[in-house]
Amino acid sequence: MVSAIVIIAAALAAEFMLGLFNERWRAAAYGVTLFALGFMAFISAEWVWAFAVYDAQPAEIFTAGVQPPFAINLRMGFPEAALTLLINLTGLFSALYLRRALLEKGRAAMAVLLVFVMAQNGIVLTRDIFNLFVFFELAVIATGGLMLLSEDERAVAAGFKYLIVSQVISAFLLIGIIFSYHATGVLNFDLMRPEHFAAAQGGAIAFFLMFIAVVAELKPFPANGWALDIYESAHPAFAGLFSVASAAATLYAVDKLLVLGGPAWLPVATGIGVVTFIAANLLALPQRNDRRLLGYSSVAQIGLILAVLGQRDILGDHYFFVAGGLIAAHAAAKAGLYWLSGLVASRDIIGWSTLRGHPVLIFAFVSFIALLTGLPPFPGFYAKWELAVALAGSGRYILLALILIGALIEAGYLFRWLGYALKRDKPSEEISCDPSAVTAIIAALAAGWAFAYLWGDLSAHGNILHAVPLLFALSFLLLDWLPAWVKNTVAIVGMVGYFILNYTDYDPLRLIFAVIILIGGPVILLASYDAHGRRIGFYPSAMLMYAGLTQLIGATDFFSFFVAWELLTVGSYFLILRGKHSEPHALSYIIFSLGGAFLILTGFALAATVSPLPMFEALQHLTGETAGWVFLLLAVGFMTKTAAIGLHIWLPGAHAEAETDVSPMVSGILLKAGLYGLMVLMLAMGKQRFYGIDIVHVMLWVGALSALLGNLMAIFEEDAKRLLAYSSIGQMGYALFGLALMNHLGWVMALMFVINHYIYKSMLFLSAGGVAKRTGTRLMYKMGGLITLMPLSFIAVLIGIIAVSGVPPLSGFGGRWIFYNAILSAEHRLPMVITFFSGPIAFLYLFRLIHTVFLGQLKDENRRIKEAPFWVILPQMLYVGLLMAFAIVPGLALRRVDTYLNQFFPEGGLNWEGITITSQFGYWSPVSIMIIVCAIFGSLFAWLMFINRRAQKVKQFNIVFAAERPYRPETTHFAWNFFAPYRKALGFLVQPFVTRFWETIADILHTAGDIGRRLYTGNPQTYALHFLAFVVIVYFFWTGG
Amino acid sequence: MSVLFLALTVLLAVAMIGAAFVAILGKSMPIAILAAGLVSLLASVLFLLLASPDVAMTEAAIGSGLTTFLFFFILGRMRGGEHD
Amino acid sequence: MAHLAMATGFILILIGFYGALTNRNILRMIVAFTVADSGVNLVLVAVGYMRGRTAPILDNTVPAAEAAARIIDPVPQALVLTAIVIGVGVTALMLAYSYKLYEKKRTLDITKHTELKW
Amino acid sequence: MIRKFAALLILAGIAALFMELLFTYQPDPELNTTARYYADRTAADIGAANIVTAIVVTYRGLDTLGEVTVLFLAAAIVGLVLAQGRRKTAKERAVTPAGELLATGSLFLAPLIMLLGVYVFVNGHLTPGGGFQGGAIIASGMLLMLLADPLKHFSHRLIAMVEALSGMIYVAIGLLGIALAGGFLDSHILPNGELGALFSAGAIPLIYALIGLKVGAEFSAILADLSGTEEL
Repeated sequence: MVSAIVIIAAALAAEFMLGLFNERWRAAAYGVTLFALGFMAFISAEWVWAFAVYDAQPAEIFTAGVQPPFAINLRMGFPEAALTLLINLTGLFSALYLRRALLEKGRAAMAVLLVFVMAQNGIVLTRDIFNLFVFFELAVIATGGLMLLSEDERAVAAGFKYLIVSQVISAFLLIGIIFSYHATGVLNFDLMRPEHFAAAQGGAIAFFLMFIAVVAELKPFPANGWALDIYESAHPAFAGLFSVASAAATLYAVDKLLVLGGPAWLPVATGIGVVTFIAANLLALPQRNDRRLLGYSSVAQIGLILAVLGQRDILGDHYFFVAGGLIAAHAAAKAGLYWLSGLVASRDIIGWSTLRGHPVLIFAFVSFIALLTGLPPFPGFYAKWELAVALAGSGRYILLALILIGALIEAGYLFRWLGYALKRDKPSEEISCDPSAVTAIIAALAAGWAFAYLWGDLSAHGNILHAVPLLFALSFLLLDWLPAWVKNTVAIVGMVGYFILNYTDYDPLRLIFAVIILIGGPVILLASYDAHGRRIGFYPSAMLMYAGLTQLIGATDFFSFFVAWELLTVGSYFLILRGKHSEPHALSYIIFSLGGAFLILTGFALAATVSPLPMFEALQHLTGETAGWVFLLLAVGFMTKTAAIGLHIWLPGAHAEAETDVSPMVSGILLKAGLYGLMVLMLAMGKQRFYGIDIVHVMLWVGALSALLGNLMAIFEEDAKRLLAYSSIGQMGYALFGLALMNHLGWVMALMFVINHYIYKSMLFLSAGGVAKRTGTRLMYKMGGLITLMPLSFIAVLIGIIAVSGVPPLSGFGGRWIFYNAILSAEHRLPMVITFFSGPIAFLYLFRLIHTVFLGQLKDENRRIKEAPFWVILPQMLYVGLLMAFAIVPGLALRRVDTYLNQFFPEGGLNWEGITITSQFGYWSPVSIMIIVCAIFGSLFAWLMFINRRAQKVKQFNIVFAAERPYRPETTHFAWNFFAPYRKALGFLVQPFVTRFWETIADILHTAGDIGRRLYTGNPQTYALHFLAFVVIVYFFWTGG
Repeated sequence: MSVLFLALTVLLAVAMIGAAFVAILGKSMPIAILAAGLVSLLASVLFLLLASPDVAMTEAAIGSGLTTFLFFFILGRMRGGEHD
Repeated sequence: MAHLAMATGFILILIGFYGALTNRNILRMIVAFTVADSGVNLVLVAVGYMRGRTAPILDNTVPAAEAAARIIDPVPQALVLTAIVIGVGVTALMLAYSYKLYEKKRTLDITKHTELKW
Repeated sequence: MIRKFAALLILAGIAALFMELLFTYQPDPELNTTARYYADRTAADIGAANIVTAIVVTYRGLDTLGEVTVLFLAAAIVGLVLAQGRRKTAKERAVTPAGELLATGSLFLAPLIMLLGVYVFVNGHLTPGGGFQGGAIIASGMLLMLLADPLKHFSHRLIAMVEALSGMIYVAIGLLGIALAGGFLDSHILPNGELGALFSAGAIPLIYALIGLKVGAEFSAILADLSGTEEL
């Protein structure tokens, strides 16, 4: 193997050699540059290979033939090898990307690039603190020089600012080094010991200076204004290199220093890191410039990793796994994003929509965002998990909370950006598809996925990428060039096939969910046959969601449950985002979902540290205060997904704006994930008290209020799909209420709702979608009289509302019947009454679906419309059949669940005899009800036909206005604001308090970010002052604390 | 001997601080540059007293000599440019 | 004496920083930094100084055998040599940049070169 | 005004920090481990009379290589900065011709100065001074030539060649150290010789000469670039 010093020697030799080249032989000089970088990468790769495969020992490299500390030595161990490989490869691809700029500027620029990469290698490899200083200075100067590659005129000023600040920093570093030398008698990392610094007078402060100067190179808040200017104005290829290589090398230098300083310095690193992470993310919120946004994000990520370095005392064996995972994710993502920004002409983040139409680039963009936000299967996800477990296990809750808050803010602006790119109008400028740039981006993309696989393989929890459902979903990425109907068939066959192979493994509770997901999913997918073309991106997203759902019900440990939870969240996000106007709604969906996911992560982390058992048993064994916390965190997390009142504001928009076949998926199926989580949680943990408060009782109230308010909000809606969406909030409220009753019947009712809600909500969303598709609007007062034109849709809606409203004979009544039984056996009167009243309210809005849409007069503009497309009608008819069947034999599904629930709630079970079902309060005979109702209806109908047989059709002549044209014509429509009287009475209940609350929080964060960023005045003197103030503040904190 | 040394050191220190103030507060740029060069030069004398002849030589040749020239070159270029 | 030199060094650093942070003129900032650099070098050399010893050069008066008892610490001197050279490199670079900035806006006022911010 | 006040306030904090360093500082009574090793072993191991030189060139040779690279980098970047948007009118700029005295004087003096530079760096292992100081002196010789005739055709090409070759040989010598002696930049690839002689201390004189040439070339390049006499 080649000695590591050759990396440095090769770079130096190459850069000196460039001086021999005539200015005109630029191509040759460029070749030498690439060769040198490639050779450097090769040496690192060779070492990585040796460590990974042959378990090689770390190599010490002595210079001058003298032992350290008397001469400078280097070390090549596994971390060094990995980091130098990362640096050199990034350098190589940046050089490739920079081809045009380098050829234009000539050999001097190439030499500077080589020095930059070499210096970062040196920072990683050296074991001598003064040598570290030399390499730092080289890196600083080279950075200043590489700023000149930019086409941005302001880059010179940015480079100058950096030089100014680094002058101040290096003064501190030098003083720190010399006093450290004085205190310890050596300059060598391995021979300086924490004891030395502690023993010598002024030793601690010497270390402090050295430490703070190196940390300053990590751009900590607020001493980072210069870095942001560099990120914004540098050539994107260099900005990527700067973000990746400098960060990786400097972080490793900090790591080396932390070993010298001893454990007392770990909290300092953590504090600086976490403050930087949160502050930088906050300041990034109001950013519109893509590169500056990335700059803030880089600063934040590096802060996070610094905080992780400060946690090495608790991370133990996971230290390199976590820190390395974050570095790897940051590297692939930041390099990739900066490189992408080079292709985009506009500097406003909205301009990134120009990437649309380039599936590979969009996929790269999505992958990079996922890498940054730590979504599975990327390394950041594994790191997030291990970090959370370690933090929770050692009681560092506040730190964990801070990190998660920061991460949520970060997700906020990153997903906003993604939404812009995927949804905003495409600008006229096309992207510049420079082949060398695209090569570099694809390399970053490949690296990101390779890291994902690698970290999965290293993880103790198994590789996420080995899960069959996920692989099935990902395979649609490769199939995306096929026509939609082929992919649809593959999807349906795959899902049904998976069910057939696996259904025996599920217990009755899981089986219900499995049927809804894996059989119910394909039924909705039938509607997708209606789509034409390729429908790029639909199947990967949808299948990702289904994969997540499938893995969720199959998960038996915390980790895989959480993986599945995140997968289904991400998949459904992309699915929702596909709607025409769904960009803001998808954003609020993903933010609420990730917030909920973070609560779940915290809860799991708390529980996982207590017990190594599988999830269900571990939850069962929790006791005391921890149990209360875990229960609360998980319950709130899951209720975010079920859109319980207070956490519901994402739902109406997300469900209503989604595509016709997507709405039923996210409403009928996805919402069940939250219920499933709640069920597992409550089965395992039962009733938990949190500081004396009975959480389940609170949930009962939440359920009742969700039912009431969800339904109330629905009655005032004019938009058919929004109406249905609000109705979902109410329905989920019922289910939550049932679960929170914590008795047998309550649970049967909740499960009944799971099934019923899937069926009728899917059906109604499909009908509403079909109608909206034909009429071109979702506003109900613009419809009317469609019964003759769309009879099948009418039938579906009619059956649907009968089922929802819980009147006999359909299965909704069964739910209601069980509900009445359940509340009779429980003691909570008030929430019960509230829930009880929600029923009639539900009828009010459901009535409008029939009355306003299908009855009344036909609008002129709607005269020519046809029935909804066949493929949209087909599943609806299936549902009609299913509802009928379920109405007659509810025992089909419920009986086994009822038995299953006996082991948890032995009392109050139902009695299934023949065709009647008996509870302690009475009996229900679905078949006789059906017969009676049909008989009554049949005779009424016959009688009506009889007395109306001579009825004459009246010509339509509707005078709406006499002389004046009203300002808003719709106000004269009878169906507009149909429930105005009720609004007068109950309107105060549906004031958007909750929406306003969350909006205020968002506003406060934005404003804080906007004010905070004024800190960066653009004047290097201010930046230098920031650094000095940073030193003083940390110094006083450190001496005071 | 030692007293003389000390006195010389004090004198140098005072002179350096004085020159440093001139360098940052002085009205005219050339004088400021020269004052900074003087600080460097006096520092190199101090280095000699501190038994560091190598450093003294370097500081004199590079720190005070070359650097001052660099400043004047740039100043000259800017002056030349002003009339363009 | 080491203390005296060190104190002078620290004072020079502070003066230099103050000048660099408060003067709007770019050239003046760079001048101030060279003052601070001299201060840093002074501090470094002062740390290695030992009273009553000679320069770390072996000759007839300081034979190799007695060196350990006669010479001062050579390491800080070696470091300062490096620091001085690096310092002049950075100064040259800053000067070049300042010229470039001047060329663009015809002013050396640093507050006029702050388009990048926030 | 606020800025000055803030600067004063923050610098007062820094001053407090420095004061703590100053008042806790106690000079070592004896040489510490590292320094003692150098004092005891340099003469025998390296054969250089000037211990600082031994440290700079051999023990901490990697630093010095880095240092040379800093200057190389500075020269390259200064060239890049000033090359950007270089104005063509520079030639038309009024250049005050140097006085007769300076012109002839420099013709006579420059070679002497350069010779002095060479002397300084080849004796670096014996007396104070070395590659950097020598290089600076060489550069001042060039400076004199520049001053004498500002528009002199200043051969960038030659400077670049000298710089590149000396740099490459330097690295090559370093690598030879791995092959022939104990490690990168080990000066034992040549015999130590007799302490105090010109040709002693292994490869140190050679390395210092290369450093001198390289540093001289780099400084000259920077000076030439900044003075504005570069080829147009």
